[in-house]
Formats: sequence, C-alpha cells, structure tokens
Amino acid sequence: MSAAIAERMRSLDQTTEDALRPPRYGWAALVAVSLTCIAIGVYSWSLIIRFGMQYTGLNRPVGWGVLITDFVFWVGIAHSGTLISAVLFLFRARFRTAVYRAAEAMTVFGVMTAGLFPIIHLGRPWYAHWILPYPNQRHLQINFRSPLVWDAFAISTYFCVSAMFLLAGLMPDAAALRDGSQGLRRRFYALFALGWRGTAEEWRHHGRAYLFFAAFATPLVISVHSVVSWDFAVSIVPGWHSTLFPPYFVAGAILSGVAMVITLLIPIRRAMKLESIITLDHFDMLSRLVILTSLILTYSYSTEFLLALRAGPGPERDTLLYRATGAFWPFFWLMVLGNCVGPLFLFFKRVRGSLVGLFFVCVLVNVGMWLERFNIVVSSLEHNRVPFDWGTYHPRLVEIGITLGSFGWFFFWFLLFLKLLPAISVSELKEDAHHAALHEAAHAA
Amino acid sequence: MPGIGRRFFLKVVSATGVAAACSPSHAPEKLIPLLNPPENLVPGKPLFYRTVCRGCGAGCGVTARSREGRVVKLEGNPDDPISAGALCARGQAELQGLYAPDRLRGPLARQGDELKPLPWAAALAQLGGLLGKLRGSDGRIAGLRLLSRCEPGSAGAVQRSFASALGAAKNARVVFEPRDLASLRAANMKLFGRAELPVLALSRARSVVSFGADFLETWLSPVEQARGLMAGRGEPDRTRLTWISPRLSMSGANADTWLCTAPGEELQVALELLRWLLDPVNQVAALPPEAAAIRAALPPPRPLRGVSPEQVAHLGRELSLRRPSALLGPPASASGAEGRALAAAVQLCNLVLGNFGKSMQLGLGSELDAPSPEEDLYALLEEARRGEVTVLLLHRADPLGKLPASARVEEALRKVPLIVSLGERLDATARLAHFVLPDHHALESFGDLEPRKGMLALQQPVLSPLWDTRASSQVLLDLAAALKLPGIADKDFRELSKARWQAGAKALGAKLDTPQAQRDVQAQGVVVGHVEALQPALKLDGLAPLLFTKPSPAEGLHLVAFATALANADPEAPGWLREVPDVLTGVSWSSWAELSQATAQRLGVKTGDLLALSTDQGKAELAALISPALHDDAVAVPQDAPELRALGTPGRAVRLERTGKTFPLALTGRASQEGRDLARVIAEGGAPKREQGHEQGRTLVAPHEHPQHRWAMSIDLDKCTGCQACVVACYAENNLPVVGPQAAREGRLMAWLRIQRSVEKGASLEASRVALLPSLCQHCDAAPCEPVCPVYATYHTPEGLNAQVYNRCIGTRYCANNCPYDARVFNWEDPVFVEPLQMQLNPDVSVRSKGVMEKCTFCVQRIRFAEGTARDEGRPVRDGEVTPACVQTCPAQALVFGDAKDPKSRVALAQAESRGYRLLEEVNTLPAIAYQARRGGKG
Amino acid sequence: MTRLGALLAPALLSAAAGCQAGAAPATADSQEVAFSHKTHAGDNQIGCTVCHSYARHSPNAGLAPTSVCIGCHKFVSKDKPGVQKLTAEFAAGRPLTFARVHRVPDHVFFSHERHLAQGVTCKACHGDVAAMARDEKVHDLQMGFCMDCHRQKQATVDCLACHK
Amino acid sequence: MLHEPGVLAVFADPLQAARAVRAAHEAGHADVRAAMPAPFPEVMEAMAQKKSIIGAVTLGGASVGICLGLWLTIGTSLALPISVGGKPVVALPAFLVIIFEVTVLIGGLSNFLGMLIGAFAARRKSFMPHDPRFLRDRIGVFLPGAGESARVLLRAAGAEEVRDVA
Repeated sequence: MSAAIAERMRSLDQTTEDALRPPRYGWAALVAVSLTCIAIGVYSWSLIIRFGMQYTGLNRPVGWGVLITDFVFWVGIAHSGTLISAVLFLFRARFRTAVYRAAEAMTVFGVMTAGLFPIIHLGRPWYAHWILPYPNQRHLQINFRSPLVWDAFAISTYFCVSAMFLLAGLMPDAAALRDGSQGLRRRFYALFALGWRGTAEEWRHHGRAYLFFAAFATPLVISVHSVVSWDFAVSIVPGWHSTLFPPYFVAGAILSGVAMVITLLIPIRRAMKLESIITLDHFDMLSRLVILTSLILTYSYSTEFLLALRAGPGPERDTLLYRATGAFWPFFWLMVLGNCVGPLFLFFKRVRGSLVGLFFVCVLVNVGMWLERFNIVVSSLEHNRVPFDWGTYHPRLVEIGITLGSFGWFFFWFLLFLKLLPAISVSELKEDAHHAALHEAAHAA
Repeated sequence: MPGIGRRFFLKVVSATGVAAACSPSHAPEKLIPLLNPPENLVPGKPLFYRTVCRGCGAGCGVTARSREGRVVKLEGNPDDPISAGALCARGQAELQGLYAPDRLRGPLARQGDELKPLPWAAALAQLGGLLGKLRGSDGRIAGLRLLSRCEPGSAGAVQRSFASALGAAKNARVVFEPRDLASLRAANMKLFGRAELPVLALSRARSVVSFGADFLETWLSPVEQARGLMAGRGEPDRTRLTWISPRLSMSGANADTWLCTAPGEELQVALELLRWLLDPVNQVAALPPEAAAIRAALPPPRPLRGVSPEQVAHLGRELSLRRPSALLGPPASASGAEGRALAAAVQLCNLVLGNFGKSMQLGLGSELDAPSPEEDLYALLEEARRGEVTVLLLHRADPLGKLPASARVEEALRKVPLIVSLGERLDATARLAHFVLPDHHALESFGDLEPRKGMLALQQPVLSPLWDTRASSQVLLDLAAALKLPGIADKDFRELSKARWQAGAKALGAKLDTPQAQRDVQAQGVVVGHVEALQPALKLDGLAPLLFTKPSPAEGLHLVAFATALANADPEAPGWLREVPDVLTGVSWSSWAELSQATAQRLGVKTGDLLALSTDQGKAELAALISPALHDDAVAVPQDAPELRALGTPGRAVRLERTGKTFPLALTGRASQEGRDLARVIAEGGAPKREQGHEQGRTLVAPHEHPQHRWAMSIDLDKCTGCQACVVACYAENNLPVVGPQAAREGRLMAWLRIQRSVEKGASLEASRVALLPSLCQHCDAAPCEPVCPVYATYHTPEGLNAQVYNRCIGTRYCANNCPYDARVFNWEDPVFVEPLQMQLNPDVSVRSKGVMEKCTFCVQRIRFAEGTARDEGRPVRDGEVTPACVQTCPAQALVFGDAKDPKSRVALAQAESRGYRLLEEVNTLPAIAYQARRGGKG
Repeated sequence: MTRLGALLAPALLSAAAGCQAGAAPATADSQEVAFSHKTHAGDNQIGCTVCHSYARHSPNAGLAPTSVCIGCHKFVSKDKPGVQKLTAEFAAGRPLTFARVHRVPDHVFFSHERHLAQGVTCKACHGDVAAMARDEKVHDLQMGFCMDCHRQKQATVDCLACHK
Repeated sequence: MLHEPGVLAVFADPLQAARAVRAAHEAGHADVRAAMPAPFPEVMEAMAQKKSIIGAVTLGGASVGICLGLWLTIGTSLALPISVGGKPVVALPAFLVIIFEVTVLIGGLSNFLGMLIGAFAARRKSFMPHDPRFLRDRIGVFLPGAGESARVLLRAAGAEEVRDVA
C-alpha cells in the first residue's frame, strides 16, 4: 500500500524530469525558427517606427487592421489558461490538474504577446508611456474615460495576476527540482521555488492563497475580454457599437483559448511522453468546452445579424451585409466554418476521440477566431457612416511580418518554458495519486 | 532563501534606473540679431500687401499676407470689384507658383546644345551685341518678332514700343493667350464692332443659360461670376441655371436643367433657341427692331439629335418670361467658324432678350492688348518656317507647349537663329531658346493693368525676389538703352509704371496730390472709376455668313474638352491643383478620358484601362474613366491634358482602342451616398425632412455651456459651386502637405476639408444630378472622437472647438475610427515640403510629424488673431471678423462663420434657416456646422 | 471621496515635477562677446524693451539689432575689447551671434505681447536678468512651469491657448 | 537559521503520517510539525492548524485597491477637468472599470506577498528539518524537543525511519 503510493509519486517525478529533457534537436530547431520570426517582426516594426505607418495597408477610413486583430487574437488565446485553472479549480473539476500548468503558461505568454500590439500599432510608439498615469510636470493626466486606458489597466492587471497564479502553483514543483539539481540549474529553480520547503505551515498559507487567486482570476477573465470588446462596443462605428459584444467576445476568447490549449497539448503530449498523465479523457473534457463555447458564439453571430437585419435599412445593416458579402466574404464564411460548423463534429465521439480529428478542428477554430477579429475590425471600418469614404484595406508585408513575429515571440517563451519548468503540476498530481491509491485499496478490499 | 539574493534584485532595479536616466539634449543654438532693423516689419506679426492675381485674365485683386518677409497666404482684395475678397483655387495656388521648385533661378544662355548659367550683365551684353549686329541700315531688325501673353498695362506698352522701335514688321508683336475666348471676341467684333469680351452681372440675371461655358471654373471671370450667380441662390425664387453640353461639368452640376446635346451640337441648339425666340407665333415680348433681319439671316433648321424641340421651346419660354437672363458661351475650346457661329448665336439671343446693359455688359471689357487673332500667330509661325524670323522674343508665351502638334511649332522655332525667352520656368519653348532671361513672379514685380475699362489694378512686389530674376519689361528697357532705341526714354520700369498708373488713376478721378494719397491708393490696390455699359448696335451686314451651320455631327465618338476648376491633368500645375481631387471625378495627379456607361459597356472598357485615342491629327494614350453624366457619343478629356495637343482641337471624331494595359488612376471617394441623404436636395419652397424616431439634442448628460463664444459654421448647399477654392485655401493656411500620386491612390490625402460628391441617377441621363457636400470636422458638442482618446490629445474647448493637440497625440487612430464624418486625417509619413516650398508654411500653425492625427481647427490661429486684435482695441469680436481660410475665400459665399451664441450673428441666422439640417443627426453628435439643403429644380 | 481626491491628486502630479529633465538648456558660456545683462539692465538701468523692442507688440521679443548696440557704443566704453569687436564686426557688416539660453519647443506658441499686456514681468520667466553677468536659465520653462502660473493667476488652461 | 532538537519520522503513506500526528497530539505534543510533497488532506486535517490570515491580508489589499482606483480616476480628472465628448468630468461608470482592475491588481499582489511572507515567517519561527524526500515521495513528521516516548509513538504509527535531530 504505502509502497504503491511512494512508487506512484516517484514515477510522477520521473516523468516530469524526463519531460524537461525534450528531444534536443527538434527543440533547438523550433527555437531557431521562432527566433527568426521574432527577428522578422522586429525588423518590420523598425520600418514603421522609422518611416511611419505608410508601410502598413491602413488608410482613411480604415485606421485599424491586422495589428489590432492580432491584439484581440492573443488576448483571446490568453483566456483559456486562467479559465481552466481558476474556474475549474473553483468547480473542483479534477481533470484540470493534468493540463492547467501548460494552459497557465500559455496565458502568461499570450498576454505578453498581446501587450505588445497596443504599443506597436501606435503612430508614435516612443510616447506609449503617456497612456499610463505617472507623476509628471505637465499637470496633465490620462483620460480614464477612454477604453484604451481601460485596456492598459486590464491587460497589465491580467498579466500580473496570471503570472503570480502560475508562480504560486510552480513553487512546490520548482522546490522539488531544486533539491534534485546542482549549480546553475539549482539556482534557477531556487528562483521559482522562493525557498519552498513543503512544510505544513507553508501548505496552510499556500492553500488559502491559491483559493483567493482562483477567486480573483475568475471575474478578471470575464472583465479583461469585456474591456477588449469595449474598445469596439463603446465606439459608434456600425458593426462595433453593440451591447452584445462583451459576452460574445468572452465566449470567443475561451473558445480560441481552449482550442489553442488542445492544439499545443497534442504535440507536447507526444513529444514529452506524457500519455500516462494527459489522457484521452482530458481531451474529451476539453473538447466538450470547445463545443459549449462554439455554440454560444454561433448564437451570438446569429443574434448580431438578426438584430441588424431587423433594424431596417441603415448603416448597421449595410455594414453587416457587407461583412458577409463584401470584399472579405471568404474570410467571413471561413470564420463561420471554423467557429460554428467545425466544432459541431466534436459531438461525434469518433472525432472527439481521435487526436488527429480533434487537432484539425482546433486548428480550424484558431484560424476562424483570427478571422472573426479581422472581420469585425476591418469590415466595419471599411463601411462607416459616410459612403463617400467607403474604402478597402489590404494587409502589407510589414503587418504580416509583425504577426509572424508575435507567433515567434509566443512560441519562443513557450518552448523555453517546456524546457525549463514542469509543464504539469506534479504536486497536485501527487495529491491525486494518493487518492487513486486509496480507491485501488478500497477495490482490493 | 537559497539562490535568489539581494544582488540579483539590485541588478534588476539598477537596469530600470539607467533606462529612466537617459534623456535627449540639444546643442546650444545661436541667435543672430539683425544689423539694422527693417522698418515697419515686426517679426511675428503679419503684413498685408495688395496686388493683382495674374493666374488668368480675370485680374482679381488680392491681399497677400506676409510674415518675416515671406508671403504665406493669398486672399481676395475686398476693395476690388472683381474678386470682392474671394479667390479661386488657381488664385490660391499662385503662391505655390511663386515658391515652385522648378522656377528658373538665374539667366541661362545657350552654349552648344545646352543652356548654361550666365550673369545678367554678360547675358544682356551678349544679347545686346547680337541684336546690334542684326540691325539693318534703318536701325531696325526686319525679322524681329515679340510673342507675349496679354499684358493690359505698362508691360504691354513697353513691349509695344520696343517692338515698334526695333522691329520692322507691322505685327512685330503678337499677343498669344492659349485660353482666350477668341470666338466670342470675334463674334462681338463681327456683330457689334467691338473685339472685346463682355462683363457679366449675373446677380441681375434671373435665368442663366450656358452653352458649355465653364463660367464657374475658368471661363472669363469665374470668381465674379460665381458670386453673381449665387447671389440669386438660396431664396425660393432663385436664379435658374440651364446647362447645354454633352458633359455635365462642375458648372453643369450647379444647373437646374441639363440639356445633354450630342458633341458639337450646341451650335444647332443655340440656333434653334434663337429661332424659337424670334418666331412670331411664340409672341416673345419686347423683341428688338432688328429681330426680323436676324430671323432672315438664320440658316434653315436642322434636326437635333441630343435635344428635343420641346426642350428648346421650354427653355425659350422660360427665358422669355424670366428677364433679364444671361446666355453664356462658347467655351474656350470652341474654335473656328463653328465657334464663332455659336458665339454669335448666343450673343444674338442675349440681344433679342434685351440682356445687354443689364446682365450682359459690353463696353467695359478692356481693349488694351487684346490677344491677336489666331491668323497672326499662324502667320508668325509660317514666317518662321520660311526662315524670315531672325529674332523671337517670348514673354511668358509657350507656343510649343500650348499649341496643338498640328501647328508644327517646333519646326518653326528650329528655324529661328535667335530665340530669347523671358519667362518663369524652362517650358517647352524655352528649352529651344538661346537666351533664357527669367522674369520675376507676378508677386515679385511692380506693374499696373487695366482688367476692364474704368478700373486700374496696381501690382506690387509682396516679397523681394527669391532668385536672380529681373522684370522682363526692365530687361527690354535695358536692351533699348543699350541699343539706343529711338523713342524709349525711360530707364526704370518701376518709374514708368508708376507714372503711367498715376496718370490713369487721375483720369479715373483719384486724388494723388500728396505722397500719402499715393500710398493710400497703392494700399488700396485698385482704382475704380465709373464707366457706363453701352447698348451695342448690331451690324446686320455679314450676319448670314456668320451664322454658318452644318448638320449635327453624325453618330460615333467625338472628342470633347472640358475645363476643371483645378488642374489635375496639367503636369506643370502646382501641387495643390494637381493633388486636390477633381470635384466630379475624384481624379488627382493625372489626365483621363471620360466615357459614358453605355459606351464603356459597348467597348468593354473599365475605369483605369489605358485607352489609345486617335484622331485625324494624332494619337494619345489616356486612362479611361466611366462617367455617369456624359453623352454616349462623347469622349471627354480635361482641357489641361497635354495629350490633347496631340489629338487636336475638340469636336473631331475620335477612335478608341484598348491597349490592354491599365493606368493606376488616383481616385478619391465613392460618388454615391447609398440613399443616406447626407447632401440634401429639397423642392423649391419645401423644407427638408427631419430625421425620424429620435429626439434631437437629447443627451443623458447636461449639455456643456460655452462661456464666451461658440464658434459655428453654416454651409449653404444651394450656393456651393464645388470650385474647391476653400480646399486649396485650407491647404495653404494650415500647412497641409502634398503627398503625391502614390499616397493619393492609397487613400492618404491629407485634406481637412473635402467636397464630397454623389451622383443621384435620374430616370434619364439628363435627369441625373450631382450633389456636392463640403465636409470638414463638424466640431460636435458631443464629439465621439474625444472620449476615446487615452491621452486627452483631442477635447472640447470652452469656445466650442473640437481641438486636436498634435504634440500630445500618440497616434492610436481610435478618434478617426470613431468619427462618423471621417473628418480626421492621420500622418502616415513625415510631410515633405520641397525646397523652397517650405517658405510658404504658415508660422502660426504647427507642421505635423508622422504618426500624428490632425483635422480642421476652424483655423484657430485666425480666431486667436481676431480675438487678440479685439482685446488690444478693448472691444468684443465683431461678427464676420473671424473667418477661417475656407470661408474667407469662398467666391459663392456659401460658407458663413461666426459666434452661434450671438443670436444676431449671420451664422446664427443662417443656422435658423428653414432648409437647415445637420449631418447624421441620428448619431446625435450635436455638430457646430449646419447645412442648408439645396433647392432642386422645380421640385 | 471626490474632494479628498481633488486634494491629493495635485500632490501626486507635482510629486515628480523635476523628474522630467527634458532638453539640456543651452549654456550662456561660449558667447561671442561677454555681454552682461547686469551691466546694461542692472547698473545702467536700460529697460528690457530698449533692446528687445518687439516684446510689447509681437509674440517675439526680438533681439537688439547691432545698430542699436552701436547707437550707444559709438560713445560708451569704446575701450572694452568686447565693444571694439562689436564695432569692428558692425563695420564689416557681420552680426554678432549669441548662444540661446531660453527656448520653448516649436509646438508651443508663446506670445510675449499677450503676457506683457497682462502685466507679467520679464523676471517671472527669465529670472532677475538684471543681476546676471552671465545669463542663466532660472526656470525650466516646461509646461508645468507655465501651468503653475496660469492656474495661480486664473489664466486660461485651454490647451489651444499655447498649442495650435 | 534557527535549530531545535527533536525527533523526526519519515512516512511513505499519508494515512500513517496522519495517524502519527494525531497520536502525537493525544500524547500531549502541542507543537507537531510536518513536511510533504503535496497538501494531503488527511495530514492537513490531523495537523488541525488554525486558518491562515491571508484572507485578511488580501481583503486589506483589495480595499486599498478600491481607494487607489477612486483616487486615481476621480482625483486626476478633477485636478485638470477637461471636457471630452460632452461627458461629465467624473464619469463613474467609466471609472468603475479602472477601479475594478486596480482592486484586483493590488488584491492579487497582497495575496501573493502575504503567502510568501507567511511561508517565510513560518520557516523563521518553527524549525523543520529539511529533506529532499519531503518534496518528492515522503512525508516528514517532526516533534521538537521530544524524547524516547515520541520515538515509540512514531514507530507505532508506521514510520519508515525515526531519528533524533540533535
């Protein structure tokens, strides 16, 4: 009995430590690729900084394009993590333990990526700090009535809280690794262990703190993407100005986030031999989340359109019809395919069960979600209220380069994380392991 | 805690510390004081000079605003009866002509194949020597010719005396105006014995009919005519305008009726109209005694293709009832016997309707230095080709660049051994010259001219010459002195001109006894005497041959040339005139060829296709543009288009082929308002329909009050002609950069004020209307752009302006997205002002850098200036004292600006007008700008 | 709560008023001639607008044209090397240059005329120049400095008063 | 680092460890200390610790956040009132977003710091011999200042090993 438990725990430690030694060349290659992308992105941005936004495809009337699309996309990606770990924690959903660490990491890096775009897309990024309330001699502060200021606050808060949430969970595992390693590695893990010893006293505080984090993070998740949606909903641009946006965006964010988690976990699981820990049941649960959120999204889309059509002739209707039939109609229908139709296949156990099918659906969702943001941002601006100014927008290389760079940036951090920190929460698994053992004992008896 | 230590923490902290510590620093700059203070120049304060605009023949008086010795803005001279304070787009752009980078910066002389710089003294000495050698025994040069633009003043006098003293031929001096209304001149000569152009008083006309005469763009005196026509607009019984032409041009867009003739059919229509008026059965009242004789001289009627007899009759009836009226035409592009015939027919209609002396005045047009008849010019060229011309002096004349290729000018010029060009820039002709002696720009020179009888306009430099140039007249005087020409005593042109205008002014009854009085007149800019218009006596002889006619042109495409208020098609035009999009087509930076939709469909042509046009004269390639308001048989090309020279004079048949290539036209704006009713048209006497379903001005929060002023504007769509003078004025006043064709294509024009167009398709082609809407920042009380700015870069000032603080802007572009009027403009790149154009920049307005949002400020600098003056004089700001550049320059006076808080102010009254409405009332932004709906035809 | 905020916020604002160093002011040394405001405005009591003659009726205060200097120095202290240099340069038709001490950025439209009309003394911004042998920048002339004075004197704090 | 003598027992099975803890309590050992790789509920219950005060800390932080948010938004807006879009200078609905975010931020920070400080303090005041196994697969129970009786008690509970900490 007792030996069995110890055995389980040991094997858990073993798998984690193995996971920290992923296939060397594959890993290095991926890092190299992401670094290249980052370089491309940095160069592209430098062009904008030096020569102005003329290198983007933006114009009058389309003032926002791919860069803002990327921003919303990455904020969305950043949403599953906290949802999975915090909300499911509060719901005591056990299946979370295996996957939440990776998801949280994704959240943190997602926010780190998203946070860049509000700065990149500025005409004068060197004055980006003016958007923050800091003491200055001008007697002039910032406009708290502007959704962009709300953004600045929401994003930074979200980053801090989810980072601390991640660190709190990491402490015990990092401590274990610390004691198991020497030299630089030891110091590195010591940094994350923050002196953790695993005494009952520490666990006492840790337990409470973790609960509160979950309690904070849950409303935060809702608020952050609501705020992002207000960037659009607060304006009076037809196609943006809608009270539906906050729930609609949150659902979308969760959908894209969970989809991204699945897209990442499937290969990670293979590459790091975590099959024993991240089982098919986990994916099954996650894909149920995908179905749920996708249905909510479908509902939102239809509401948006029905309301616009019921509103009768006018900018609102013109804009939405344009979205579906205008210059970017393929984007719109691809979005519908990815976000509404694709996930429906997950109702079939066969699709849900096969990782290939699941992976495919989730990639499709990711594409669909990016396109959704693009459609909302661009098509509404293309058809604003004055028909004389109706125009079109075509992304330019610079914007594509920066988008590429953002992916590079995200995956660079994520790869580092996989190499250096446990991608699964060992301590919580150990707790489970003990329960499992008890169950077996009960069965045996 | 093992591992993580104090040291690590400190590292992080110090790193941030360093980053914070870095801050830029300027090198100390040097202040360089003046040696001697210039009198009456106060740095930082504007000086105003009165002079004359020489952009076209109209001779509008202008006021030039000068700062620190640089003229930064041109405005109309309020004391001048022609401009009355307004100025057209081309007039505004004279400024860029002055600072044009391609202006000649010093004299050039030919050495071998190329023109090399040469000091003035040397150049004049050489030239004098050469001329001296060429002089014959009688001291004259048989082969000397002087080709000059029209100079109705001292300059012309000097040239005449020079030509007659040195030249032998009787027409040694030929006056050449490519845009002259020669046909009208000729017709007036033949009909009334007066080779002059009429002066129009359209404010007196109740109906105006234009036979394709672009009298609001370039024809005769557009500023004055726009003011005249629009004086009668706005009220219920308004001046009616009928437009008779194959193309609905800008002037046509202001018409209530459009008779869409087949190309070249205007003549027939005019004759039929005349015939109808004279036909006894129509019982037109008060026919003149000559009526019968005229009727006798009329050619037999011919069937009309484009226009129905009913339409003619309808027009005739209107004209016979609504008197006085004014019939205008033909356009400058009309030429030859046909042009003369059309002109004659039009003038006879005026005579029959008794318009002369009322709306149509003869005897006022200046007879000074009238352009020579075409024959003289062609004779000169022929002589040159025969090698009889030995010396050709050109003063601001570019025959090679302006005359059709068929005139074989180059061949002629190559035969001339000595060509001297006295111009501003190295135009086509000047490239062939042996001496290029650059003239001052009009704004740099002294002079005087007689724009019309009983009027004297004084020209004075508003800044010291930018380059090493010299007044042409002075050059001629110097040469005369060097050659000891008999009869030319004067040495100094300025003195000569002064003596001349003072004499003229005295003759007009001006008091000039004291120097102060003389200065006052100079400061006035114009001397206005009184001359009565005369009743012209019709010369019946030769009437029949004059009213020559030919059958309406057959089916098939014909070339039509049209004038535009701007000069987008003219490669030599200044940036403003090229970049500001043509008001009807939205084209900037290139020439184009218009086809009707039907024709385009028939030929399978799309806008942007490169077409090969060919006539019996030659070929040219032009970008196709599908026009919603053009006769199916017409291929319309802007008259500034250089390609037109190859194709020859308009009216001739033209063949079209697709080259398969496309041309990247820079097009701006969609010519439709999708039924959103932004530019409203209402039946005469009716009131505009109000927005339904929401209460106006109702907000959740209390409206904020404006303690002192609430600056507001009112725009009368019934008066706006679409001439875009306001747009160009805005460019000039507010340092708007010219971004060039590429950026224009990408929808990145920087204009703060634009004229939006929308074509309202009617049942027939003729029924389709063009609605124009000047659109600028509406300075909303509840501006959607303001609350979304994170850094307060835009906000609402206590005086009701929607302010944009450039130096605070970080460029989120959120405000632009959220502006329902798309009134905000983003700086996609750093502005470029090619040397020396930067000298024109207005020092009272920031030059914006890349990444910054900008927009109309209601010319806040001008508001501040007026408020400052008022405060210095200890009085409140007067109504009409504050005028943004656009309002100031509007020839039609369609824009009114003022303080809406003052219930008696003109703007407050205008805003209360029954036709008044605000743009996009449904979004409830409470704009400061009120529009007055246009009154559409008979409703 | 509101009132408390109102009370505290300015404190926060002015807290780090100094922390924005901005551009390093041009120093008064490296002047071509050792011009001393102390001698002119101080000891000899020459009014500011004698040399800065435009200050009262223009946004620019203006700098004394060399001829104005000569006007006095034809007679006064001709023995001083600086004055001799001045006379020589003037004779040669070359203006003397002075290192600029006070400057505001291009996007600030400051008007001497308006401020003098409202009775603001030169001292208020330029410090007690009459006591300076070498000019020094006493106030940073940054926005905070202007704002302090404008609020204290209840002058306009509308952005467009200075930025256009 | 402070150091105390006592008896340390190592368990493989959380249930046995819990049993040991309870036994120790019954035997009158008020101060029983433990270390383990995960917060096994049995053991934690047996330890019968008093509730952590982190809740209070976090609540404090959050309320500070609320005040900071109010002060920042309302205060700065009143410091230089600027009219935008005809909206009131103090627009609470808009400010609520900021206030919420600041609240969560400060609350979260204090929560995290509270936890760190709590853990740090615990390490400072009550000594628990460290052993890497306690972070991996073993549970340590430590009775400070105990003697032979404790050793017996712990062995009885099923400890794998029991040793004195001098």
